[in-house]
Amino acid sequence: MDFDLTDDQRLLTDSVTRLLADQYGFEQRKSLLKTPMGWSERLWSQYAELGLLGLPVPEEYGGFGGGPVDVMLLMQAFGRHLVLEPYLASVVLGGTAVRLAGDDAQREEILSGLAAGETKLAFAHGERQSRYDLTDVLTTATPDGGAYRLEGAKSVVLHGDCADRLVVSARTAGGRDEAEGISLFLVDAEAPGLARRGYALRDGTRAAELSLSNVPATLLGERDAALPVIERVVEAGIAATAAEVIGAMEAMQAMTLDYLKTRQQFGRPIGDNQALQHRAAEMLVAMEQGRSMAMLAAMMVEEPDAGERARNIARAKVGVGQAGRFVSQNAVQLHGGIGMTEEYAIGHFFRRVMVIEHLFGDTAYHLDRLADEVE
Amino acid sequence: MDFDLTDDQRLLTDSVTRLLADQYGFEQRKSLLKTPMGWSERLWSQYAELGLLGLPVPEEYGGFGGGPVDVMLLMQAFGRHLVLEPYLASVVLGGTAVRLAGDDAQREEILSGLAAGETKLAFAHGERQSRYDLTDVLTTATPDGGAYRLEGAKSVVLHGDCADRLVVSARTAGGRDEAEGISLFLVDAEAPGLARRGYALRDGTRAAELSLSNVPATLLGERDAALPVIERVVEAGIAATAAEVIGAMEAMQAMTLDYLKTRQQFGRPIGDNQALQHRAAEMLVAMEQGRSMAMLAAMMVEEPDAGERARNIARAKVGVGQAGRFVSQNAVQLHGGIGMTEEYAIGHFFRRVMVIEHLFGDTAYHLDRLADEVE
Amino acid sequence: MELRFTPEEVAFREEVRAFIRDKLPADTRERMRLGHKPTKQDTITWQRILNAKGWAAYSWPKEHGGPGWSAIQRMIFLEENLMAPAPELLSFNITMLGPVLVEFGTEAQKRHFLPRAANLDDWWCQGFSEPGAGSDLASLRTAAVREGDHYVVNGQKIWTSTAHNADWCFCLVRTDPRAAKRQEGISFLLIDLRTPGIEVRPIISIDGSHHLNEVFFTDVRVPAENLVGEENRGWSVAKYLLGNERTGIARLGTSKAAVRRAKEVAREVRTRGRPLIEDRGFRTRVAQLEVDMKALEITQLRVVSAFAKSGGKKPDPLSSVLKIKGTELLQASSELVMDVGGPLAMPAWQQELAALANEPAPVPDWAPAMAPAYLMLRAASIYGGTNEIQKNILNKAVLGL
Amino acid sequence: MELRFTPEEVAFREEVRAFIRDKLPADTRERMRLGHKPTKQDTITWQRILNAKGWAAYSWPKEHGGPGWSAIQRMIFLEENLMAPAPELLSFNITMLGPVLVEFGTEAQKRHFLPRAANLDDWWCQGFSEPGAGSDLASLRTAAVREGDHYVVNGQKIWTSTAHNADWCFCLVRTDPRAAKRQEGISFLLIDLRTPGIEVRPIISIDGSHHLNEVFFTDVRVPAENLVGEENRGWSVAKYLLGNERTGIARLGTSKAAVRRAKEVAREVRTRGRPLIEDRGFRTRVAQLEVDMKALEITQLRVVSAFAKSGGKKPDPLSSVLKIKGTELLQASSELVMDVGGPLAMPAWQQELAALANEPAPVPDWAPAMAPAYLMLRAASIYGGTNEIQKNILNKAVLGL
Repeated sequence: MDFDLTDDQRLLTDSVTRLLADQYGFEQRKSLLKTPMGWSERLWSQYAELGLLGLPVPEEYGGFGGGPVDVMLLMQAFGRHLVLEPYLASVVLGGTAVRLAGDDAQREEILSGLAAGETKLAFAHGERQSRYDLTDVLTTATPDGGAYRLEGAKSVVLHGDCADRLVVSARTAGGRDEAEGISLFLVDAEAPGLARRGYALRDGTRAAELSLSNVPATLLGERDAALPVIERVVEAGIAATAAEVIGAMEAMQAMTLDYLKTRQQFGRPIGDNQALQHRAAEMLVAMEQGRSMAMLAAMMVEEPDAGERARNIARAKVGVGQAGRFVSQNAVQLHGGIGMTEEYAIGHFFRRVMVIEHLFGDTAYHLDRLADEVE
Repeated sequence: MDFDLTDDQRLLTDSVTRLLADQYGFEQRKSLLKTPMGWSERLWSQYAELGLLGLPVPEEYGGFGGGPVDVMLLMQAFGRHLVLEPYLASVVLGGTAVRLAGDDAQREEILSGLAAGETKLAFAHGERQSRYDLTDVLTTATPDGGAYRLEGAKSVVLHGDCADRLVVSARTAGGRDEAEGISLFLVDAEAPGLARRGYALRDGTRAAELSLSNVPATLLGERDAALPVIERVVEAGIAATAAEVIGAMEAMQAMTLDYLKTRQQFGRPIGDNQALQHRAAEMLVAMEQGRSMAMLAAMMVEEPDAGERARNIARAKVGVGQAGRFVSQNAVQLHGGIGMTEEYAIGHFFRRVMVIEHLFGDTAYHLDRLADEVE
Repeated sequence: MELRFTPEEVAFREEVRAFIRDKLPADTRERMRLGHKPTKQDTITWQRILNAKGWAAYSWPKEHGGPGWSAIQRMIFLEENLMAPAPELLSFNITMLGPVLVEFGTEAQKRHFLPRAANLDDWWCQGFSEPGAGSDLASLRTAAVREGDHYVVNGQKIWTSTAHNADWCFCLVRTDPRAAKRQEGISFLLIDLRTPGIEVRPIISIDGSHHLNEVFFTDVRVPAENLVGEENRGWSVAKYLLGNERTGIARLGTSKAAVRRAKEVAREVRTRGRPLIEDRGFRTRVAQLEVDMKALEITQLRVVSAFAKSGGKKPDPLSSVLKIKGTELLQASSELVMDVGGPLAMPAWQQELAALANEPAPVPDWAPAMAPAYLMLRAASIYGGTNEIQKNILNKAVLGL
Repeated sequence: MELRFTPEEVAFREEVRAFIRDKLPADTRERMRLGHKPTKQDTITWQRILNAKGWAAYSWPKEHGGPGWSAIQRMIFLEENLMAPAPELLSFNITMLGPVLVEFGTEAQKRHFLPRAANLDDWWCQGFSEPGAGSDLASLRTAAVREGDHYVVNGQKIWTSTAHNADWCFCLVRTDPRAAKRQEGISFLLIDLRTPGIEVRPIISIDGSHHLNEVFFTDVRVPAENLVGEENRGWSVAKYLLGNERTGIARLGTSKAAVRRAKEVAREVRTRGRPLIEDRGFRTRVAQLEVDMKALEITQLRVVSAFAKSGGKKPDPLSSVLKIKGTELLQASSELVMDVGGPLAMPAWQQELAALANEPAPVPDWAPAMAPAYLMLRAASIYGGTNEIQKNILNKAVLGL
């Protein structure tokens, strides 16, 4: 048990913190939001140069070979600045899927491209009807020579509009809700029959609806047995976004404290109100409890015992979800009217936390899973 | 819709308030607690003289013919003083059972005695294993000539130690959890085979464990079909104790405000702390919401539509239970150490509210019933 | 004490409900059923339908066009309107300006403005808040200097809801900057928004909607006859306005409609392999909200009755309880709706849908409206005196702390 | 950053668990399993067993009899002891008096008192609180006047836990009533409770138990050599004592044991026709508590590690987070236990059971202990600085508000 950063980790956070302080001011971010793509290719290249895109990629594929704690530190920094680039979608979700399921050639090709900033990935699993159920897959894959053809649709695919390669799940056997019979495929963004409609989520990050009509695809990993991989990809996503929420909470807490100290009302700073002071203290308590849960998630991503891993990551999702909701709602409340506006940063953090809570299963969903396991 | 008291109701509350202000100081109550019976025969006679024991008894049996609102007002006053006499057990529970299920002769005999203060009743339904399930009855009744013999045990029978006549439920048909097959019986306190072990609950009120071994009993109401009566008795109990909790909350709120205004710490009244002021305001909000729910319960006790009645009384139980828990916990908290002691009144109110929450189904129990009905 | 509605009250509710069912335009109804906000035209059309029926100025005295209802009837009417859900009456016109003019207005003001307000011929907005003022209203600085038969207004208002839709604005302005107390020296002015020198700038809210504005006044000339009440006594007018009957403050009908909507959609979406409506956690959450809404419904009846009993003179401090619980329920019910929406509630569909021509919408029809209310209603505990301020009011006015 | 326990730490936990399993006396174990408080003798016996193993003075320096554990080991040890559940070490002896004597005591005091405290040969209690003082400790008034080689003590202490069991009391007394600041002029005295002039009066708690006391001092003569630290500098001693390592402050093991107990009994009782353990609402409540306990467990590790890293010099202000969340969980878990108990938890069984001779108990064996912890733990958010005070501390020390 050791909560200190290694020298490498300190170096990592320092350089990322410097980069973002310099490049990711709120106004800079707002202009990015107004671009059609909604994020910066230039910064993406800088992330590649800094080795961030290869952070969790094994060294043999040109990566840094970092672990979940490194990703946690990075995502936390990203959360503080509401970074818009497709790191979660591409490196965490897509990258984890390829790393876990790909054969040597696939890993070599794709992960190297990922680390170098040449390939962007997306993870296309959720469907219109599936909500949070990982086994609710209706998209189908039919063998076609050595490859497959996909038919169906995928919904709210994070950064699915800009990815070069898509990891797509589809049924090769079984019916809706069955755990067996799901497979993963690699689909080229330019593949015939693939239509993508990109849009912004409420926090400004991008996603897409995919429609797949006889789309050529390559199997990624074992046929019919992709569910365990999908679960681990989702777990990696939960851990990464949990860290992002911590960063967002830190930023909101700092802004709120600043506002309480400077905003005058009835001739004194509103932070003189003990009721607001106590609220701030409760936000701190929630944030620290949430931070602990984000650490738990990071600690568990590589845990070999699947039950232990799933249980604790579900707990982290619940704990971080509740902390994030409490802190973000109160950050808006303590800011008053200005917290409700597009022009002010708090509302952006608020919406990022809201969107994250509704990715990978919301608080109620994971609490219900945990209730199953009470014994 | 009219929230004003009638003249009769004003008269009732005035006279009860005067009596209790005079006779039910905290020290007077403490001495009552130390007596073996745990309450005052003398006051019981005074209640009879004031017509309180006959309040909900039909006029033809010497009662006042009052309705649920009258009982609400009385119980609220009782709640303010933590009255120890067996009003709930005898008049509300026992009286309602006899009124609803008894034939003319039984009603004439028992309700007249009840109103006159000559007969005390108790309602013996719950069993060791039944917790809050009204259909979980294992005690059995076997016909014996024109009467019956009871065999079994009853648990936490409110004021079962002092009652002269007991209304006891038993199975005449069917098995555990079956709605059909439950009947009610009248049992004399002196009946052979009846053993009573009286004890105090945590709030100082009395209850008893009954064991029944071949006890002679008379059928009260329709055989095999007592469940609807039992439900209405319990509903009357919920409404009455809801009002009692309102009275208790009023008393706690008043004591807490007084304490906040007078208790000095760091050279000023602790009520100068805005955080404590806001807590007091939240207690007020909870109390007012609870008060509304106690009114709802009173309004619904005589509602003919059984589903509407059950649903709204369950809502009242939940609402009052939550309000009572919040107000009583915070009343203790704001009093600090002294609120934790037997010598000080707050802790007694706290425990009365706790005991009431665990009578007739607790908050979670009724919320679960309501969840069944969501549509 | 009689805690049930009288048969007359029950019949009245039925009448209101039937009227709304029959007369609410179909397109408005459908938009609102899906949880969207009404358009400007929806609001105007509906208020005029109600006004033709004699119901729009529901809280005004009969001689000024009110229907002469009891407090309970007013409450029933508002609740049914919210629950339908139908567009709300424009509160600036009906619950704010109207009663103020009835109490303080000149005959000419009454004659001209009241019927137009009832019929929404003029859309009013409220110019109270200023940058830096917030809950501390009395620190306002927008100046009005008397020059002949005009006031010349300079300054800035903020958080001005619907100013971009509005024709007129009732404003608090400082007419005597040297007054001894900050509350003195304030006046209440009616300002035509078409007057030169006024600029309305949008403030976009976190749900992406344009509802709020900044309003800038530069040498705006306002005829002196547009002063309401006496010069420098505008604070009393504002206090009267804010302390007015707050029947609708809890907006319970909106919460009820939201819970109903959540249940409808919960039948369409699944969780863990079954319809969400069958999920125990969801059902329990709904049951709890229904408990809290029932309690608030009765609390509201109590406050409304007590207010009516007092002759409508003294605002019940318990209306702060309505505000606190009402907004908590607005927020909790809109949160439920958002959670039911789940991932499909997260895209900012409104922009996407606006960009579509004849393509099929990439989303179920329920999805676009599941999150905006959650976002927008975070403001419910901020506007009209934050919930923290409401607790301060309870402390002072009820608890004596 | 390595967030998993080392193999050594895992092995250490196993060692502690095995020791407790093997050595905790069976009757103590059974009493505690059922949720009862340990008897005085339970506590003494168990502390002596731990002391014989070298574990009782777990936080003291090695040269004074401590085991030389790391902060993480200390935390593991405490948690396993609470979770067993086994009687807690007497904190007055181990976490309060011991470290104070190590830091401030004379050689003679150390030599005499430390081994006796570790072995519970002396049962200590704490004489800090006074009537009217509460959280405002510095307003204490109990006076100690130096007369030759004695102090003469007059005054009153209150909320003195276990004073009726105790042999000695460490007290804060006022030795200079004319000091400029209230914090000056206070001294830290060790008082033998058998000294003439001391009267201990019970305060019965709302769970019916005798745990607290008032202690009256009338012309009590205390040898001057029982002064700890300098005269009039007792405030620093007290601050050291209160700011000491608060590894155990969250008492998480107790919450864990309570949730475990609730689940055990939930298998035995029924609700709505099935075992309570199968009730979704119950399971969800447990799942939520397990989430919160897991979070607190990690927060605790973080605070303990940071404290250890700082060389144990500076109490982490985040320990207020441990206090707040720890007591919230103690209260929530004991509330769960009470709710599981239901109606059978409501009788004041302890009096009844005490009155029984050989009759069968009128109650399942789990019932009597289901409510007392709920009642008693309402104090958890009051003692040791109320949770409101903890929030003030966070505001000042962390948030700068």
